[in-house]
Amino acid sequence: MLQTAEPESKNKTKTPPHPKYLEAFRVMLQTRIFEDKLGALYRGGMIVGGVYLGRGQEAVSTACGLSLRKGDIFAPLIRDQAGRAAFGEPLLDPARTYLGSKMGPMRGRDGNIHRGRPQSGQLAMISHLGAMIPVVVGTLMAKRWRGEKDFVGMATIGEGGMQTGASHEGINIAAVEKVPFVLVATNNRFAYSTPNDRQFGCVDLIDRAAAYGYDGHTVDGTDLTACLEVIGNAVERARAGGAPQMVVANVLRLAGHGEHDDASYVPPEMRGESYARDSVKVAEELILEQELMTADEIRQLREEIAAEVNDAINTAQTDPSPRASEDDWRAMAQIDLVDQLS
Amino acid sequence: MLQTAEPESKNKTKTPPHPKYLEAFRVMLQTRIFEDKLGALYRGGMIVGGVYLGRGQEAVSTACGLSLRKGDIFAPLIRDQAGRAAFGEPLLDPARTYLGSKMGPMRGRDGNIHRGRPQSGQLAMISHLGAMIPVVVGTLMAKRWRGEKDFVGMATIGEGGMQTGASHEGINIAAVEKVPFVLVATNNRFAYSTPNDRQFGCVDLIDRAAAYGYDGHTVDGTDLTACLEVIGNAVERARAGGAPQMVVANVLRLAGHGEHDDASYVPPEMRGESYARDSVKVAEELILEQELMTADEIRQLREEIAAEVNDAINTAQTDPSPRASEDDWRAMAQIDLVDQLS
Amino acid sequence: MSITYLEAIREAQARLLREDDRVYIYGQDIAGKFGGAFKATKGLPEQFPGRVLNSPISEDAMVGTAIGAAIEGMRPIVEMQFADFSSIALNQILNNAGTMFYRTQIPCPITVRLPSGGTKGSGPFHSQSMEGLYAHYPGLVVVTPATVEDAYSMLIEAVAIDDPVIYCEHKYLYYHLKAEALPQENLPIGKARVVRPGRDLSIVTYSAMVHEALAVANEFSADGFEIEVVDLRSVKPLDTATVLASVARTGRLLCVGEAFPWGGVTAEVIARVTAEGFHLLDAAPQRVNAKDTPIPYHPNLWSEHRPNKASIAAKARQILSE
Amino acid sequence: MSITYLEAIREAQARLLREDDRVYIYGQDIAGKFGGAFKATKGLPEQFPGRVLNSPISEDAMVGTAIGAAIEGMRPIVEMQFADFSSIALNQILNNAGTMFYRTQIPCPITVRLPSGGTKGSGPFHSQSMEGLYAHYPGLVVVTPATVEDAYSMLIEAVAIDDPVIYCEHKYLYYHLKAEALPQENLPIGKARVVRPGRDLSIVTYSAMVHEALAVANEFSADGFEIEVVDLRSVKPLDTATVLASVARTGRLLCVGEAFPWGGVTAEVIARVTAEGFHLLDAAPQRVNAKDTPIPYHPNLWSEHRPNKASIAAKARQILSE
Ligand SMILES: Cc1ncc(C[n+]2csc(CCOP(=O)(O)OP(=O)(O)O)c2C)c(N)n1
Ligand SMILES: Cc1ncc(C[n+]2csc(CCOP(=O)(O)OP(=O)(O)O)c2C)c(N)n1
Ligand SMILES: [Mg+2]
Ligand SMILES: [Mg+2]
Repeated sequence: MLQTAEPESKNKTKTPPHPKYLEAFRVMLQTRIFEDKLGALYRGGMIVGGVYLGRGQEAVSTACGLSLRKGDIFAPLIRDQAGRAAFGEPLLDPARTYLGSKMGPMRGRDGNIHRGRPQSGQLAMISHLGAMIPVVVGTLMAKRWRGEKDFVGMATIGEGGMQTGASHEGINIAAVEKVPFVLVATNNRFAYSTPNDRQFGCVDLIDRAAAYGYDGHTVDGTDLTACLEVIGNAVERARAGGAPQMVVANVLRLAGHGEHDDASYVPPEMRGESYARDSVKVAEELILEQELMTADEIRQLREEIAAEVNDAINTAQTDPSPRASEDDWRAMAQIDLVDQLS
Repeated sequence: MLQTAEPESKNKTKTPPHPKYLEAFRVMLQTRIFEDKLGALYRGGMIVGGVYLGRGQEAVSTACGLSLRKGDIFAPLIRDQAGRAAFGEPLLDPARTYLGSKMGPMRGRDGNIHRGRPQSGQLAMISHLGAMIPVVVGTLMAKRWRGEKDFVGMATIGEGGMQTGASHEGINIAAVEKVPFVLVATNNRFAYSTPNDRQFGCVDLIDRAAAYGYDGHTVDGTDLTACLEVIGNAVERARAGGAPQMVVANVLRLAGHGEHDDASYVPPEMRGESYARDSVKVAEELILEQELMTADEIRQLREEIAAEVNDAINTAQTDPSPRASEDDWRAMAQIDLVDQLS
Repeated sequence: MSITYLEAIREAQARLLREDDRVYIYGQDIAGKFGGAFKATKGLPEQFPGRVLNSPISEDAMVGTAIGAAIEGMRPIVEMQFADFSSIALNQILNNAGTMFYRTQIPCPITVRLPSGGTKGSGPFHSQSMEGLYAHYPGLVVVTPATVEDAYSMLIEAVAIDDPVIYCEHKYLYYHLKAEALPQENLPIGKARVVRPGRDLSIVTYSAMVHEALAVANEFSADGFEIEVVDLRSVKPLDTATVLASVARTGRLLCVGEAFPWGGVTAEVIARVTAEGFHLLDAAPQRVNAKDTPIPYHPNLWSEHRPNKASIAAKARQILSE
Repeated sequence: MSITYLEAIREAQARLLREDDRVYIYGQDIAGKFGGAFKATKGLPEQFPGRVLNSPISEDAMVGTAIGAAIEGMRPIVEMQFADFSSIALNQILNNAGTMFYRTQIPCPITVRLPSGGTKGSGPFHSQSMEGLYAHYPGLVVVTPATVEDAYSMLIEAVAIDDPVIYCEHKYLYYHLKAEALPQENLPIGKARVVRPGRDLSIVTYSAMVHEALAVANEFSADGFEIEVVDLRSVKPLDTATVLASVARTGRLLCVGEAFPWGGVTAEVIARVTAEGFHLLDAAPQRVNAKDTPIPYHPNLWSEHRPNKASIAAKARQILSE
């Protein structure tokens, strides 16, 4: 449903700046509404564990998910609620995961952003940043061996995560294996509280593209059209058998690292920079300006989404919690290999 | 002595192409003679463990060692017999280490290329490639804190070692900490048996320089003058407070990975490439051609060095071996913290 | 005055920075006003400019730089954001720091702080207890303070030690423990402590589990059983003598640890006690560890995954009934 | 025909590649005519084009790609050049492969081959025995074949297993062991084997140390002591039942392992035996491990660092005299 929804409008006089623009806007709006709700639930003490939001990164992340299709591999990270949804994750998955339902994809065994459904191409990240990159590469090697065609794998990463050894090895090995891989790196100015100048020494992260033999692309992460175009284009180049692709998107994280964090380390003057714009607002303004939707239609859309979000949260809240007595406490797929510890 | 020896010659009519040219040539020649001897000893079953030679890399490595001075930090790697000697390591150190004397710097506890004297600025590498890079960075941070001036740290690495996560983290952190660091990466076409196309995806390793905010320099590693100039220049730029420096030297490894390896994986046509020239021979030819030394003087020099090498080997061979009963079997500096295992 | 475990760590670092100019602190998000994911360095960056530094997300290089600085005479403290991320630095810790003195006779006095152990809702990658991995390899001191006083004095001592120290601070204790004042003196690292005397059973444990064990001991006291609780304090070196002396008094041994159940501290303690004090034992020595799965995120699961009062009490009862 | 331990590994891989097109091998220098640092894949790249691939020097990514391929249904074998370098891949192994099934219910059938253990002149970074690190964490199978037959059949089985398997092959055994033929069938992974029956003492061991233990047992036989030798074969899962049955017969236990002495396999075995079979023991169970220092390079030192016939015999004598 998410993939097809496009509000009808009699007033729609212009064509959107990108064929997926309105579809993307819906995902962004849904993400914003859902994440606002998560934040509120967190402050209300209703969440198990932490909450990590993608505020400010909706355009980039949505473009990631919408540029992929079934059969592709997506390894989302911390700020990819939008990308996950765009790639097809039902809202119930994050709702259940955050609210500690035993019916979520991780069944209470893992939480928040660590959720995934590897069987559907959406990998379940481990926390160690960079570690998912080579995993994507491996899935693509396997697909190639199996003779699959026209597939792509994508991983997202932050500018901080780019400094891990795991990222380096993974980014390089994708180029060595010549797999159709796209890395979308979002420089949101901070890794937790650490600014760029304590994170890397290059002038711009895109200088890393040539270092690995990737095609490099930079994009204003607050501009949905640009994100859809640049990331979509990178995906299609990789799909067509080109070099691996690296996209660096520039934004400001418009939330704390997690909802426990007030982000007071962000210098106020940064808030005025163009990369600090709120991509959801920017998109909404463009939509109104170009008369792609009316204010009324947007309000209706918001209400529709809010209802969906509430449904998902309500379901998750009424789901049973996992119980220790019902868990099989088994880390092994093969039951005969479970170590019999006394 | 190594630092000052400059054979006198009545016939010397021209000035050498670099002030350190003849000094460097002596180091290269010594290295070649010493390493040939090591190879022979290895084949004779006289060596404890493996032997790893720097054949083909003498110019680069010598230039590394000669560009540094006392108070600098040097983290040599597998193919740096020449660089170690040029930085001041007495021949007895490798002789003793290879021959299993208990009087070598590692006293039998570690071998071959893993030797070092951290107290003199020559770090003792661990095997895990890339791991020494951040260690150099740390020494430089400490020197800066202590108020030392005009120092430089250098690490060497191969094109294979550049693909480790450890290298990446170390190279990046040097730029973040803005320390006077020089990385000399030698692309000798192979990492053990693995060629470049299975090692990295970029066009040229020097594309990594910009990725880390380093000044980048490429050098023909068979050309001693070029090596002395380029590496010397990089060291001086770092010393003067410039950005970290990355030098990529191109050569062919003219030996096996270790002496156990016949390097039959090297395609014969590669041997004809200009990067496959023997830098010692090239230097010798230039010296004769430019009449910096006569053939006779070079022969004399060879004999002088051969005597030094034999002395070192003889001493090492007559040294006592380590004995288990004399070892204190203590991994802790503090004796009170040794765990009392039964 | 009342001081938490976390504050003790901060105070120890403040004192170290104040009294020893070879000390600096390196880690992610520890600088500026932020002062660390857990605020263990809060206020220190301002007080000691240039000596509390943010690092990139590069655990391996963080420890690598500390090793280099230590070679040059510094006394670095490295803060891992979570113990779990030290897996990235494990090679530098085991193979570089741990082998340095043996190979070169140059000491490597680094202290690596690992915010360890489980807390509610933290999941598989923010809850690990890694002391067993580090203690297995030669060349390292591995400490596991269980009290505010130990958190303080063992950190001061760790930095003074000429060897690499893995300092496992328990996140659950950060706010849960309070003391009236910081200690003037304390047992040295390498000495275990009998935190509760008893005569019927020795529970040997460390870190957060000391408090679970004490709670169980108090419960059992009502039934007339006096359980002795030994806090190992450092798991390497391990104070076998104090453990043996306790087992000599009680004749019964239960080892409790929060780490995974295969190997690790509890197995090591039992192997030592049975090797050297076999005839002191009147019953089979037993262990309680975490379960043999990743650490689950949901509190309902987590609270059963880790050892808890119920599982410790059950094992204690079993041993006492033998 | 006579087949070495190394050839058995090569033959197992050849058969796996032949019979299962989900299998491929990934590692440093294993492709082309070269066939690996130890030649464990020699000839296979030509026989199975495109399925034996050279990787960059990126152990972490090597395992990462294997995990990805396994998710997509492949059965990757990763060759580490030396076990020691798997420290770089440890995070992927422990935290990604080891947690995958528990977290997602998707199996992660990768096999990581670790050329392990000491050989003459190999030094601190080419000699390690890392089974204890991997077995400590949940989610992994850790095997340690001691014979040519086990090297073969356990590798075949490892690749068939739906869980990640750490296959510790001992470098010292590569050329030292020979068998007449490859086995048609064998004990499954998870079962230990009594390799020499006895009645006076059980030596429980694994990998290369099985052969040292056997040599000691033969020596003692001349003096009238019959030592039973148990080869664990897999250290996780660990076959406690077979060990207990042996101790029930002999009443005495010595555990021998080549790894570092703190924790690890030998401590785990003793903790299990004393927990479940305390009353079977007539004497204190003992261990012989390597010394608590990095593994020295010089053969004079190395041969005393590892357990050897003399140190095993001395401990055996001590136990037998109790
Ligand atoms: C290897 C590793 N070290 C530390 C952490 C803890 N950590 C989680 S998110 C984060 C900051 C990430 O910054 P960045 O990559 O820029 O992504 P952003 O949060 O800005 O989207 C840190 C340090 C981690 N997850 N992995
Ligand atoms: C992390 C790690 N993995 C594997 C090895 C084993 N190894 C030692 S040298 C070598 C090849 C190194 O190639 P390169 O870096 O190009 O240096 P070169 O030998 O060509 O000088 C390998 C794979 C190692 N030392 N460290
Ligand atoms: Mg960021
Ligand atoms: Mg090379």
